[in-house]
Amino acid sequence: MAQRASRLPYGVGHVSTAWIVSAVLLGVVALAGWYGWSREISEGMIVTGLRNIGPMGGATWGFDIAFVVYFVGVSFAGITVAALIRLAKLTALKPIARMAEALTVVALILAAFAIMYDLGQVWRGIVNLFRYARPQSPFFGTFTLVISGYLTASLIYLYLDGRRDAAICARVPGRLQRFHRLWAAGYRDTPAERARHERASFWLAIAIVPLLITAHSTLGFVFGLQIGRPGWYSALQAPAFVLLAGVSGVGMLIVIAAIVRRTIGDHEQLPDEVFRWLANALLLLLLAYLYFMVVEILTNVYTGAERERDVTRELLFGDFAPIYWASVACFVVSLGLLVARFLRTGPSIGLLVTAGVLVNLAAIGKRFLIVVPSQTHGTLLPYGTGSYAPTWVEYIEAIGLLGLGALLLIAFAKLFPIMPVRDGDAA
Amino acid sequence: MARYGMVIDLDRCTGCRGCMESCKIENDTPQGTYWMYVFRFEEGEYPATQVRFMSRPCQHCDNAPCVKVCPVGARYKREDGLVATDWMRCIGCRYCEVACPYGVNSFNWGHTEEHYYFDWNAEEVAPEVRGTIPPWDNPSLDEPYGPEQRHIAGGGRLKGVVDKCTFCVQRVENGLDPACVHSCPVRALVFGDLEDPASAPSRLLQSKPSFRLLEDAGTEPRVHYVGGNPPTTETRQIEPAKAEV
Amino acid sequence: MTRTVLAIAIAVAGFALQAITYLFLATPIGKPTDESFSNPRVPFAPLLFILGVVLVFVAAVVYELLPDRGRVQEHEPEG
Amino acid sequence: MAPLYQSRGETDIYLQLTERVGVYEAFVHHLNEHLELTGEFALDPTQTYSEREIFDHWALQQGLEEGIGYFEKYGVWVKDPLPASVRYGYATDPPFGGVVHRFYGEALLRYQEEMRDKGAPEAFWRDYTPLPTWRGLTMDASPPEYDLYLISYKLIEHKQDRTAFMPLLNELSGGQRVDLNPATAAARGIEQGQMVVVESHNAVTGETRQARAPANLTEAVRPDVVAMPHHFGLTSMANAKDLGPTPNALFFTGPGYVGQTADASFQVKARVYAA
Repeated sequence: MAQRASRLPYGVGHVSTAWIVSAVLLGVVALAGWYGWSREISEGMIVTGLRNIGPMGGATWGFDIAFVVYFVGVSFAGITVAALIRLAKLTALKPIARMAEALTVVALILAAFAIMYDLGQVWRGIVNLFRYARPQSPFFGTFTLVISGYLTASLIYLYLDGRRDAAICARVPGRLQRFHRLWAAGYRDTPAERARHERASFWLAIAIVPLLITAHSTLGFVFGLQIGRPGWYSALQAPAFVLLAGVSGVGMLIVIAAIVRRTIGDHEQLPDEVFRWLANALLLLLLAYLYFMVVEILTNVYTGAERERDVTRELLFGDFAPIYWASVACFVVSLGLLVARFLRTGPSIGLLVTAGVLVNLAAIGKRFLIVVPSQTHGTLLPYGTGSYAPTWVEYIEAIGLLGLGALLLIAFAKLFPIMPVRDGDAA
Repeated sequence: MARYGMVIDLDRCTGCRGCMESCKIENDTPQGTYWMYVFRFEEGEYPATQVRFMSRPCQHCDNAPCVKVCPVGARYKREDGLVATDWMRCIGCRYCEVACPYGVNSFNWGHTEEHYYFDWNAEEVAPEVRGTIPPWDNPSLDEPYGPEQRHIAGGGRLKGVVDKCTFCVQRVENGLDPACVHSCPVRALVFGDLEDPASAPSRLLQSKPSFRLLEDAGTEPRVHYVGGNPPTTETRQIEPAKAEV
Repeated sequence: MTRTVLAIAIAVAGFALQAITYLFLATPIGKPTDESFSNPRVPFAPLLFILGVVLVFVAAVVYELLPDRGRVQEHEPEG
Repeated sequence: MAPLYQSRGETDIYLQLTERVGVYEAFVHHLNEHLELTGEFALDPTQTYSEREIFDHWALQQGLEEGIGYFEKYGVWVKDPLPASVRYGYATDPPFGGVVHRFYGEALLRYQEEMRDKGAPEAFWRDYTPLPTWRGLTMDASPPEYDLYLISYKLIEHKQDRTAFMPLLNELSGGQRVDLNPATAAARGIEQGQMVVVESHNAVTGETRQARAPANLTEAVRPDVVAMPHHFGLTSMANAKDLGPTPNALFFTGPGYVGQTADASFQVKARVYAA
């Protein structure tokens, strides 16, 4: 990398009108979401569709929690892929390493927001969690391991992995130069530094993989340990969470990779092989998860206790059947698309993206179905069946978070190369 | 140290819901919120229909799921057996609510008001209540209780926190029975020290076969029922109280 | 060499902090009615615990960013 | 006539009840005191009495040798001429003059004939019968689609409509509802909580009246009955106005439903359909 770079790679720093338009739109969406939150803070959570379990026949956890679980799930894939690339030397996937890391960081930020949306006393919550948090509450792991540890780990991984590219970018004069130089922090790509980074990232990866397994498990335990809620109390919860996390995350990664490939129009940088890898991963995870679904349903309808069966019945044929079967349909269709790849010559990115979107929709649906029915239809005392319908506040909060996530990602893409820079690319 | 508990005689309960009303007045809970709830059950089909009643306070479990899951220790178990909610610490995550198999927790969804049912200063009400302390002015609700000196009494004191039946800690610590027990016209509710075999609840408990709700959940409730059967999956609730906010 | 030692030291310190502060947290040791069941033994112990978690990963940053001994950070020439 | 089914005289009920709860002796003393039974005629707490026996004691105490049988024989026992001040109002006026227990409603017969002669419809005079007479219920003439008996009943939380202004009690009672047997509801495609219309029918005038309230399905109601609590809707209190309709508005007064002798104003047929 002796040569002087004249402009930043992958359109970093170069702001097109299309980018501005989309950024503004996404910004508006994000602000709308925060407006919803402001209503919630000022009026109380009465503006949501949530109500007390039992006499009030409502669900006290709804959209917010469902999206916490979903976002944390999405975050799974990013850092996993990055770590696996490092550990298993999957050089083929190297181009998507950074967008994977970025996806993780963004998803975790969104998850943190979603949790705050769900608190009745937000500011008090932030203080008291740091002050009084109890390890025997499954919620402890969610916010120490997931939000704190996991987020730090991914940030650090992203930072260290990016130093080399930062050093390259730092050669290019411009508004971002100082930022890039700060990021590079004196990285000069000497063999010694390379070796050092190799070692550091190896150990980071080693540390991260168990962390994310435990982190996602704790999230599963938030539900799986509750004997009071039929449909939750199951040893399958934790592993199922990890699997569905992988499914939604990899699906999202495929979508992002395709978008990047489209916008940058550099097919050498993101060869079909990358997508083949992702598609295979998604296929395996999806099969495993569907297997889990079948096992769970079978257990509940075959030997499940009366209330367990009630909840399952609601899922399969009752009030929640539309969402349930829609999710299943999404899974099956994307499964079909992924298999169809093998019949065709060369992967069709279009099909993969569709599959990616579908599995994410299905994942959101499944998260919703994990959270809600056990509350409205799973009361152990005969309160009768309840109901839960999100209000505009909850919808706008969720949409706002999605918009915020997209905004953060495209902003990142303008501040920093979204893909590792090949030697001499910056010329 | 007394370890309190309640024994409910289903033979006596007439389902009049007087306990619900006295509870709301004593603890000033918001509209649509019932710390004490009286089920009206029916079983079987006409003409072989049976109607039964069952009052359901917080079970004050010895192995309380809500205490386990509370992320900040706002929900805690007291030495005297009461399960209390420190609404000065609660962050409103409502985990206790999803963890509780009995559905006894209630969240303060909206703004807290000075008066949830009557403005005692309104001109049509004032003459009726002149000279009495309105529920929201009950001074004992704002005081800290127990050796921990934590704020656990009263309902709807703060927006965005969870509260639930306290066995009227403000009365119990002053040697009185909880409001529901005090006001039950047929003495179906009996409150006292379950450790003391001579206490009224212990004696009632020994006099008849008893059960506790959802025993197989392993929550070890401190509320016992005598003179009846636990609700089955065939039991339907009728005439539910209006619980809307 | 100091780099490695320092990094490992920080990582170990992080784990140690986690281990120690875990005992400071509100723990299910003893009866549920114990004060320690709902209150951390040391105020803000959870914060310390999280710092421990963070510290472990910060070790990697230190490992990479620690300037070589005797070498002064110099600016890249402007492009 | 012998008591129907399991119904019994209230005195018998009181006697058994007091015996069960162990206050029989006090009750007997109470009876002695109030029936002024003394000496040989006083009731003995150690014995049990039937209603008839008690009043037999009373009659004997009053000096009637036949005991209670006297009234079966002579019907009325005139102690002595009543002072005008304590006479029944009409008893002092013509055409009766003097104490005559009015058994035969001569005037009613006259009204009836008069109305009939003037050509008034039968519904207006059929209940003016000189002697108590049985006739079929007015509501039975309602068309068959009005297949349910309408009943209004009391909730334990409320006292008539006087307490309807208390939000606490309205909350506890769950508010106005239309109680239907699930089978009845299913036959009409009505689900729990669904808004339904209760329509009552006046068999005389053909008038129909409607009320809307959410359905409440319960097996504790006969399949041929529709029931509504009567505490809501009919009140002067401002904050109790919008608590739903009152079933009282579904009942009829006037010919056929209220009359001199046959009062059937709470006996109407109704039908229920989804609003």
